[in-house]
Amino acid sequence: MCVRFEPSNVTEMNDWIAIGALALVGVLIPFGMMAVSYLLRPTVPETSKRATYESGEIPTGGTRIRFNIQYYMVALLFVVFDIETVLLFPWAVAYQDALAADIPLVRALGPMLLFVAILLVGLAWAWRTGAVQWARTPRQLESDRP
Amino acid sequence: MTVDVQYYVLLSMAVFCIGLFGVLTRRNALLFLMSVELMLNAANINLIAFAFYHGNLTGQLFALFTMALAAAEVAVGLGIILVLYRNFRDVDVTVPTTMRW
Amino acid sequence: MAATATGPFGFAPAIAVFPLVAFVITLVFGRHLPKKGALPGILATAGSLVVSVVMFAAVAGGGEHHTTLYEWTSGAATSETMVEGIEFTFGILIDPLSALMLVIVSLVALLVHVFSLGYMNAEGETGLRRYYAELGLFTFSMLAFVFADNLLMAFMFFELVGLCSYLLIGFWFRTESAPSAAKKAFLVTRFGDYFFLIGVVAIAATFGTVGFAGEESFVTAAETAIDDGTTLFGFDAETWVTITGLLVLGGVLGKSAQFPFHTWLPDAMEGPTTVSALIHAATMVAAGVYLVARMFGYYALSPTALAIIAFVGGFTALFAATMAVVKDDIKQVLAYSTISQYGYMMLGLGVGGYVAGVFHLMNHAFFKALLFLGAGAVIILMHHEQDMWEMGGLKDKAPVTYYTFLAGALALAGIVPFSGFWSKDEVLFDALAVGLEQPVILAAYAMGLLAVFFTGFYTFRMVFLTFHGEPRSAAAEDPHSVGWAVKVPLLALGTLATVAGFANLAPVAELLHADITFLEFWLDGKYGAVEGLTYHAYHETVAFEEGVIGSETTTMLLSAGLSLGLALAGAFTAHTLYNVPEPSRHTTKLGGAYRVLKSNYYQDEYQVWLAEGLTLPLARAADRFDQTVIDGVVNGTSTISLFGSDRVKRIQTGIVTNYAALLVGGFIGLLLVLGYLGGWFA
Amino acid sequence: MAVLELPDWMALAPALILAGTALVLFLIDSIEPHSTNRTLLSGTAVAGSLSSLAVAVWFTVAGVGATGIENYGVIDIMNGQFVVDQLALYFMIIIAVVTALVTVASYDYLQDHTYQAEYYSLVVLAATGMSMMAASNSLVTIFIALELTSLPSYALVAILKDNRGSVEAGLKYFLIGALSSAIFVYGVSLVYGATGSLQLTRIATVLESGDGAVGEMGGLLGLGILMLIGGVAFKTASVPFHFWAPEAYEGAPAPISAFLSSASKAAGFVLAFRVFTTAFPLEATTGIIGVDWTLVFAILAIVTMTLGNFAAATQENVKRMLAYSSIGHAGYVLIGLAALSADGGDLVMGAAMMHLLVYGFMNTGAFLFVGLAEYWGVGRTFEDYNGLAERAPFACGAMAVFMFSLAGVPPFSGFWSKYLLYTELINAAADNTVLLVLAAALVINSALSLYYYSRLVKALWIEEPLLDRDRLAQPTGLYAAVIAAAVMTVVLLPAFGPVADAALEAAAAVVA
Repeated sequence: MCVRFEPSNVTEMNDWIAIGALALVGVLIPFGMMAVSYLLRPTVPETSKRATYESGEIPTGGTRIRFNIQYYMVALLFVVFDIETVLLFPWAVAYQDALAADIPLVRALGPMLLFVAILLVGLAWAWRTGAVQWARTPRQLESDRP
Repeated sequence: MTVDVQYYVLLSMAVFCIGLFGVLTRRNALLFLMSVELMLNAANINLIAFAFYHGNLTGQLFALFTMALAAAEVAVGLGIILVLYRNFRDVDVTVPTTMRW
Repeated sequence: MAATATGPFGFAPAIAVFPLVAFVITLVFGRHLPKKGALPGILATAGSLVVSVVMFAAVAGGGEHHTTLYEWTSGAATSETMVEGIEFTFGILIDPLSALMLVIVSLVALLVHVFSLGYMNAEGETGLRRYYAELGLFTFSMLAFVFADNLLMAFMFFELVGLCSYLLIGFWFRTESAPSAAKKAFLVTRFGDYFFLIGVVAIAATFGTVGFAGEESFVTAAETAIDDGTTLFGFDAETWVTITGLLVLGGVLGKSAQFPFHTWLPDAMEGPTTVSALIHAATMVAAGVYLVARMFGYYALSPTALAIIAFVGGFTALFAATMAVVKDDIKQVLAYSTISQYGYMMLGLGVGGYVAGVFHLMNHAFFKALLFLGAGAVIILMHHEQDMWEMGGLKDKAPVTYYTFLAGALALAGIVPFSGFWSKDEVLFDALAVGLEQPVILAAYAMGLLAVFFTGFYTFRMVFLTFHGEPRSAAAEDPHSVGWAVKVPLLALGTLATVAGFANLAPVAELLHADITFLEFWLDGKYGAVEGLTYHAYHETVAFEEGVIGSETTTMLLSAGLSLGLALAGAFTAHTLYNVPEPSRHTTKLGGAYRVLKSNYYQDEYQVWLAEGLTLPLARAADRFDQTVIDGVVNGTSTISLFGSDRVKRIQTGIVTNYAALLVGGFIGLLLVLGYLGGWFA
Repeated sequence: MAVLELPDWMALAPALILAGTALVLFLIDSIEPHSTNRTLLSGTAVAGSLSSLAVAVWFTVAGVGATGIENYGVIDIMNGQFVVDQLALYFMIIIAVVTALVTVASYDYLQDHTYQAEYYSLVVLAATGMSMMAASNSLVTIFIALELTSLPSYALVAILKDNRGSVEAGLKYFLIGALSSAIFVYGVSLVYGATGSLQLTRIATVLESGDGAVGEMGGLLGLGILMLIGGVAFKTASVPFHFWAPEAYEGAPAPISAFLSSASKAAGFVLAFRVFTTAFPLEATTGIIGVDWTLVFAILAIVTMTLGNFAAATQENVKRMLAYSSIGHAGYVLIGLAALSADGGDLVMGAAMMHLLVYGFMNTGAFLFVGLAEYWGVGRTFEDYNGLAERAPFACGAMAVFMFSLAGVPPFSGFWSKYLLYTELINAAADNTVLLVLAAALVINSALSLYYYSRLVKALWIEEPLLDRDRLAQPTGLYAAVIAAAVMTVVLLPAFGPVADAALEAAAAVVA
């Protein structure tokens, strides 16, 4: 009997089999590890296991120190407003070409002005509602008190 | 020499799966969020690679939108995690189980 | 008004609408009206009568009317005869038959309303508002039934008629007997109507139409099917027509109180006598026979169905007449006579004597209404005593009542020249003619003929016991007086009972060769008719051979002589036995037969046994089956569902990481299924 | 004024009005921070949603999106990024109606709440997203609209900052939502990879012509489509992306539950209808990925309706029962997508759209009634609701209408829409076993649903109250919204024919 081995043509093979297999493996591995460790590990629940490790010293408190809430607020505002600038970027790239192609200024500039205006409304609102207020003066505290 | 597009896809798949792994195993809400961001960035890799492959800019533009929206999502997510901490004294996503079944 | 387009026929709906309006008015305002609502009823029925007469005149002038008023639903189902779609409508069909019946019904209803003034109002009854409202609804239902142009509409009003009679029979609902009589009437007729309903559905499913008249009617469709030799639901067309016809006949037998569904009618005497008059003469009971006449074209297609109708009719005529012989209550006698007379009508229709049947229906309506109203007058006279043995000698004290009652009795007994003679004779002649070729019909004829004797006997027994001889009680010594409201209807009906027979003097016409059989011309469409619904059309369809003894004239004379002779013989027997000053209870001499007759052939007993001895255990068994097996399955299903529910909701563990895992797991499951089916992994 | 005179972009007016309303609300709050002028804020939101509704109805009546000489045809905006047709307007109407009801009801529900302006502006922003989603015709705009819907929703669910249930609900909703949108975006990227385009009609053109390398990327495209389905399933709360729904609906303020379960679900479905009818023509797509994508929807529909109804059957908490019932109804509507492969599938889709409209009224009403109960503070379980009808017969009568309508009991409009769905499905299922199975599942699940819906009606009307109650307050806004929803549920009966025709026509126009 003659068996002919044909070298499998890699380019003809569906590339996405590999991708699918990878996806599968990528999911199976964590699940498998979780399953194996679940089966193997002895379960001895103990509070000290979950305690914070401080170089063998007895821990003196939680791992987290509370920051002032305003710290996060400002950070959040920064993230949001900072990232919005990525939307300015493609506009900036296309702006000169648009003007060169005799697109009216209103159509070239208008949408971006509108966009910025909306952002400004948001910023104004955040400002007015005190989101950017790092600390309050005693007078403000007084007026806030009902 | 350009890299074939399928390698980008492999890369993005890998990033996506890592993100998914994080989503499934991390109990810390912040890490959960980061894992999701990883998945979004996997999509961005795809988009940019394919934009290059197809020779149009649509994908790149969409990637920019994805980034902006991801940022917004993070902002909302962090806000929710803050109130979560205030109410449950923890950012472990498996702790709040008052509602089930 | 719609009258513009179709002439006087545009007013046709008003015939039924008048009593309906009266019903509503009486129901709402009756308490405040003078006479407690009698007036709206009288006005409405008078209006109906006027419009009916106009219709009658219009038909006489060569018109006919068939229109659809309202389509309330339609379906797209294809029937057995490949008719696409079916429409259920309310429509009006006015042809000679319905025009005649409309006049009869509205006339009797009017007279009953008037009589009620004397019978109910004058006697100080309570609940009159309810009485008149129900009477109005009753009249409305019957009139709408009469001009219905399709079987389903007929069925609906047929049921409404049944409901109204239930309400009216149970009018004195505080007594013990009235409600039970009402229930009995309702249940027995409903039992028959059950078959009727199945019949309607069967006809609708077979022919895709329920119309009575025209090209689109189920009658035409059935005729075509028989001609084409179509197979319907696995039967050949004629058999299927017989089956559906007999199913519808179930409703007819129930309503017209034919054997074996006749048991409710005597009990229905528990209602006010006026109601009995209406039920017996023009509405409830007449509805059954009218339905047969209405769809006669359908029955005509099936000799089997006709023979069954004829035989049941003949048997019932005799059967009921024998029972009437031994009754002591004047209304009971009349009740059995009604059953018997409707037997004649069925006999007449069953032998293809469409004219004879309708003729007798008309005459009977007049003389039976007369007799009942007369009996009502007697009851007033007797201070609400109904036992004939307590009466006697009323002849001189109440001449109007006596003579009108006598006219009715003569008509009922079939004494020449009163109306009953002519129609009964015609029925019997038709039966004889067919019977000479068909032994089954001959047997039916024989029974009908024999019943004539009993009819004559019990009729005059009743007359003699009531009016002749010496008064046998204090009430009979000093009768109550009756007013005009009683006398006027009696006189009107008395006249009609006497002369109505001249509408169709068939024997005379035969002898004199004169064209005086007006009713036959009428029903034959000589004046105006819907095509296909004529006596001739029917006569051609009916497959019976007719024979004669000697010549047709001889046969006719023989038949007439026989029936008249027997009637006179019956009357004479009654005369010898009861027309004496102090009649005695001869019936007791009958011995065992008397007990059987008195117990109505144990009909009630066997029906009660059927209900209690047979149906009840069956129902219990079914109930047990339901309780254990069916409920068990149902409860099991629900338990399993609820248990399943309890499991299913545990998926929702409350831990968001598990959700993410399940979500991804579910997604990968979908991916695998889709990938497997799409061959991505191959 | 004729529609014709307006510039094309004005066709998006229903969505733009909502966006403007949100900005106005922000401005009001900027001018007077922490305003508690509830009438002004709620009134602005209601006015905005009602004008959006009015414009959408006007456009529909004027014939925007309808073909024919006297009509305006489908309006294309920004090179096909948006499209305003009958489908879009139909869903804009649903969304605007639900938004109006919810904002009216919130007037009383939020009586003592600190963040009034934020609440209303977030609701209106989310509604803007939904409205835009109805008109989106490109995966870019769809994704933006999706996020514009989702992000305010997360915040709205968690807006009761001191209520652990609300926060937990917000967290779960957010986490599952973030995961789902990541999956969705990845799906978008794969579809883009396979076709080189994000605009729906161009995707369809590429698939049909088989240009470029698309034929070799079947697996990629298939995975992408499946991931898109995942995103849709999240928005519509369909299995297996439904896990957020029971908790989010239970924990959120009741008007928000109503909003999410009606409007947000409708938006999810318009997204599905749009994407799958426009971008992935069945034959071409099947040729490339080797499998019929309607099959996925068939599986999802069966599993979703079964899981939803089964889990609802033994719930003790009324709001949670409604949450699961809302999952069950998503299953019914998914049938509209599952049947697209059959002849007459467009009719099934139209029937599903009709069911969504009816569902919008009855489900919103039901959740708002729960809001009313929370306002009264009577408790959350079935027992707590016992005998409420004695104290509040009108509201409980309305609730009975909602329940029977949801269960599909004649003569309520819920019955007719479900019946329409069923008959169209049976008609389409002539030679398709999958659809017959779907029809059977629909019937079985409807029967089961009657059990738990009638259980609530029984509690309200028949059971004796556990404890004596004082007179219950009658908050104007909540009452008005509940009664309005009930009236609409009933009024839809006579109007059922024309509205159903409109839905069927809109569906046919998109599928054709």
